[in-house]
Amino acid sequence: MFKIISANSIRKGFSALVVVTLTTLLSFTAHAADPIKIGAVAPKTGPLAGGAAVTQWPNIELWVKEVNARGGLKLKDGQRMLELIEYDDKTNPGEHIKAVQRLATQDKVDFIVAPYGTGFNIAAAPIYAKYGYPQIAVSAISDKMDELTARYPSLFFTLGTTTAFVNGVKDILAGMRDSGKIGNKIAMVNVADAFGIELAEAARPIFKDAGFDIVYDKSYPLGTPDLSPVVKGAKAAAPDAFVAWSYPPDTFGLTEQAIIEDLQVGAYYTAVATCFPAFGQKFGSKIDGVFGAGGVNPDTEEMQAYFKRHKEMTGKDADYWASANTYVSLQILEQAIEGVGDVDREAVTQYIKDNSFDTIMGEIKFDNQISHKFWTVGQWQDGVFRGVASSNMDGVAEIKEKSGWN
Amino acid sequence: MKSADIRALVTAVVCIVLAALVPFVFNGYWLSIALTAMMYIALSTSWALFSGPTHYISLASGAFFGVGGYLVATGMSDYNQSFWLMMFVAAIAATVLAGLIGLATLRLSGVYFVIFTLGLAEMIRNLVSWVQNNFLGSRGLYVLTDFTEAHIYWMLLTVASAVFIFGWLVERSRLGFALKIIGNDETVARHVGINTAWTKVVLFMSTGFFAALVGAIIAPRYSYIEPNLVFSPELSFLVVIMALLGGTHRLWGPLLGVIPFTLIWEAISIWIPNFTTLFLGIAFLTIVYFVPNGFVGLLEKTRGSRGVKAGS
Amino acid sequence: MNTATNNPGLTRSGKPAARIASGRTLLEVQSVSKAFGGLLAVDDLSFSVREGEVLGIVGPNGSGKTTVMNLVSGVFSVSSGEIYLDGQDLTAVPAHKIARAGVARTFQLVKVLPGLSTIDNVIAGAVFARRRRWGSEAKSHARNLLDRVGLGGRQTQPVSSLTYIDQKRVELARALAGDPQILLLDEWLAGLNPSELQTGMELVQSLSDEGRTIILVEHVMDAIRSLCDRCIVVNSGRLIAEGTPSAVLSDPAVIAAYLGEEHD
Amino acid sequence: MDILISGLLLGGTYVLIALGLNLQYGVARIMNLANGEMLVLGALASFWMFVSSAVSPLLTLILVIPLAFIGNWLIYRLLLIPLVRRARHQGQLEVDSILATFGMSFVLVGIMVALHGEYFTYSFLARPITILQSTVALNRLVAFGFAVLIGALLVLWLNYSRAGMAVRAVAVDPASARLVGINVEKISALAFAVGGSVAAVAGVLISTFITLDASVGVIFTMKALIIIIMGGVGDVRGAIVAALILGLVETLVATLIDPGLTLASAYLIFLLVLLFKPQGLFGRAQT
Repeated sequence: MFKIISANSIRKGFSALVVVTLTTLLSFTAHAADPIKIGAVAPKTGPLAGGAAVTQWPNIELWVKEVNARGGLKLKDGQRMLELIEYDDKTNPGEHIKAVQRLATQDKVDFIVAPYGTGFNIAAAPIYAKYGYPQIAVSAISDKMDELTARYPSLFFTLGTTTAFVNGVKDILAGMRDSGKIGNKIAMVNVADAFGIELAEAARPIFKDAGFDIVYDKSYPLGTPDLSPVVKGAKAAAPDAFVAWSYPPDTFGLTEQAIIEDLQVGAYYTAVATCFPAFGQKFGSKIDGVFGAGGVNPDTEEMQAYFKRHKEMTGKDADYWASANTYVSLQILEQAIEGVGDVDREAVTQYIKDNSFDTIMGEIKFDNQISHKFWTVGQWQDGVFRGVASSNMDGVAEIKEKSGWN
Repeated sequence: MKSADIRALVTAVVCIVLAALVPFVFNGYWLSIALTAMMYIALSTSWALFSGPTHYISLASGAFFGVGGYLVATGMSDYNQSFWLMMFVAAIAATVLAGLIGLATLRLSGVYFVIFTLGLAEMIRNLVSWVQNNFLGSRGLYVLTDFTEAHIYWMLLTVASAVFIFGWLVERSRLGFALKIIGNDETVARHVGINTAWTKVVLFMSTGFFAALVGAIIAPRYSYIEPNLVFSPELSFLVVIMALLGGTHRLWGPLLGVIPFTLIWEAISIWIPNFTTLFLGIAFLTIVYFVPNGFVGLLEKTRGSRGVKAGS
Repeated sequence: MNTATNNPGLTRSGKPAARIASGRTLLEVQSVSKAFGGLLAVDDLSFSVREGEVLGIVGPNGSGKTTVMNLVSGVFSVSSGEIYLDGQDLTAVPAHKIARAGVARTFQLVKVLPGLSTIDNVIAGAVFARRRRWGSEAKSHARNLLDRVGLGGRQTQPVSSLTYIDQKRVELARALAGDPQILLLDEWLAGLNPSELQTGMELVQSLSDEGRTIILVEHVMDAIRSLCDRCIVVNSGRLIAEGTPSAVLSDPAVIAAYLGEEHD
Repeated sequence: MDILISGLLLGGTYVLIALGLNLQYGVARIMNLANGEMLVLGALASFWMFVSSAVSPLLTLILVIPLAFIGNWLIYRLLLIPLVRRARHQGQLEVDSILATFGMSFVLVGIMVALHGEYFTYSFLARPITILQSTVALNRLVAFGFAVLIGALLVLWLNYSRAGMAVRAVAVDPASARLVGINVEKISALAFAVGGSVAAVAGVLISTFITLDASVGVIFTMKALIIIIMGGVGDVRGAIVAALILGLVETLVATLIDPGLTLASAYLIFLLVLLFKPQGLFGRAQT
């Protein structure tokens, strides 16, 4: 008897739950006096969560707090505060799409912060386009930008193409070679996932055309626990430069192994997460001279102020690359909304296309929805990760020679 | 055909027609929930066709799903093939793959099978990534089509309906009867003349086929395929859990698991976006502890107890 | 009934000895050995069974009787030696093919299919074995067999609710359902009370009367004496005696083998 | 030589990963899918102590071992015993424990994400050290040392103590163990708790040389399952040997063939072992 009762009560409880869900879902309606609703979907769990926790979420938090601290966005009919609605996409494209649908059709948010990660930006692009949300993609690099922007009229790219990235690295290495600092032998490794395969594939002909000899070219699976064979293999090939198209956990792992193995190369490059503050904290002075993807010019007043505010408001350090870009994308959105003076998404999208924006990274404007102003390579120099190669950025730092792993 | 069969058939047709109308009534968010549910209905039901009677817990759904998505992506992106051709190729490839895996592993006892299939998605992901990296090369796997969510939903509905029809046919066939016997006692099954290995392999191949189809259909929705995301161990678990939550000894059991699970999942994602995983876990444990025999079990128990009451 | 009822109406005593003696050899077991690790469970064993014959296999516990059954029905493959059924080589053939060739068996510890109804348990034996039936044909066949073993009218009952002997009857009906050429009964009479034993023996007797070929592994010596045409005695996996039940059971070697063991 | 040493060190890591689950699954019969999360939790504790108060991971161990023991003991007593009791047969317990521990793994991931959503990375003993002309990281060597120590302690405990004997008896056959007067539930709880603390210890040690995050546990669970199946369920020596073999093969493939094939090769050996020795390298033949 007890069992039957409990089964029934569970059933009742469950149907109650469903009813509550439905009513909650249906009860949102927008009022004119409401704050501007900003939606954000990015991973809080899953493989990309670690990166999003550094680059994406703190900047959203920072931006919303800042705007609200100064009384909201200035629109034609007065100031309006921001209200943030955030969802975890669990690093699952299906979940992401569902959450964006929910933001668009249920929460009826006014704007959505672009997703975190290349795959997610592309997966969500059709929905952004369908509902006309401007999507200022930050953490996405692709060689199909032209095709994608033609397809999705509200999609903007800010971080550069795969080829630009590889060219950045190539230029640095070629410059070092031509000035006699390194020879022409490159050891190249990549993580065998979409990102790494794409970059390695792009890099092979570019490096060869630049007269480099790729003496070691291997991939390793995502989640490899021991990267010492990779570093040992690269070392055995006696390269002058080491280039790794790597993801966060292995960026750390490769560098640790390189230090252990005392990999002596004139240029050492790891891709994503080299710019993370945690990278600097972990390795301290040992990584002086290490190259990585991205970069900033930390000397400008705006950047310094940004770093300070980031630390104060979120309790975390900004990274030395995409954090600033993410913040910039929000600044662009903010200026476009204020420029239009309304939450009219179509007008805002058009405004972004037509205008230039004054950001912490200087003036940004879009050419066919693509910004050509971004950092490609940075280098750790005395505890700061400085941009040393870029597309149209000011304040490119001089390359510092790397002297071992001390 | 018995009257009960006819009634079931009519119910099924009505359900399918109603389901097909969903995109006309709901758009956007509810459609994307329906789409997710439809995907899991197809996956969990085909999973239960094999695992229900045989009690082999297969965690291979993620692997076959991944094969589907990955082949469609690489075919369309790197070789300019049509979506339809690649969908077909993917389904066949996954079926063959399931056959090989089945032949190799279905002789093993249950636990080994569970663990092997758990790692299968990882192994295939590693292998295809390696092949792609070293021999094929890729500048990103894009699946750019003009399909809308409604199109994808209808395709999934077609697959799900096919799974139900297949399941219904199997249940009435010698194959289904053989499976039932195997599930009861494999030794007896062999001694009444059932080729147990073959029977299990055939059914396992069907789960591979359907999971790859679903993966292929979902690929255009993802637009950009990362091996890391399509070969998802989490998907394998969710398929199992939804099926078990519903109940695996009825064809429509998994359906009863998928729908509430999707709704609970959604509710938690909305209410507690910062602690989704934590509360999903708690919801999960609640189900395991309080609904041990799945919703079908719960339903049959209530119905049974009512019957007893009426009789007394 | 479309079972092979060669000589309906003939009682056991009426079964012509000449027919058995002249019956062709159905099962031929030639120098079969089976080793488990270092243990030789069956050691160079040879025997044959003629069509229509009831052969008893006796021997003390652990002597390898059940192993012989398992070798014939394909649970294990032989370590060496050959097995032929009606001239067909069954050595190294998987169990389901042996079943399809016409070897049906019951199990020492009764094995029913607990999730199926009583009649489905019997149908299970009819669908995949030597003579295959499906649908209504299988159903009526199974119903007849249930009547035959004395379970008429209990078809829809869950098999798990049946008593031990009734489960044994179901198992027997299942074994018969595929029209086997040869029936292996592994201690089918064990664990029955005296009246059940009587019923059971009558049932086996009637099967024999139909002309069925049966191998009987049994501890119940009364059953051996009254049911078997011929007996082989195994001890430690070796054949130690062969002949009529009465001759064999009075063989000094056999008595020695059983010494210290209770022979009921 | 390089391969041998790197391979052994990696194998040592795998020993750490697998031993905990081996006890939990082999003895308590719980296929604990939250085992990897327990490991990551240990890593998080170590990271947190190191970064916030500069406490050496080796000191953190002293704190982690008893906490993990108590935590896992409670999990077994409160959450798993009901499942064990209601299971009518081994198969059902397997299904239930897969479901329940999968739920637990979600809960643990959720808690860890809330505590620290970023990568757990810090530098501890990341110094090169040369043994037999091969350069290795000191932190890996320390972890290897602990793997040897833990393995040895477990083998000694299982073979030479009363409790260990009971644990082995339960691992072989819970029903018979009950008949000879062993309190199976108590022993299972003990094994589960010891297994859990071994996993947490593994996490502390592994975090000194592998960068982890809150969601990464399932990878460790998977590796551990492969190893214990390869070694033979419930057999500590088997798990150790299988872990070392796996480490050696992965390093061998990574060095001589292609690092891209390491994980695939690990699966291949696993498959081969399953096909040719389904009871595992050291498993008892099943009858």
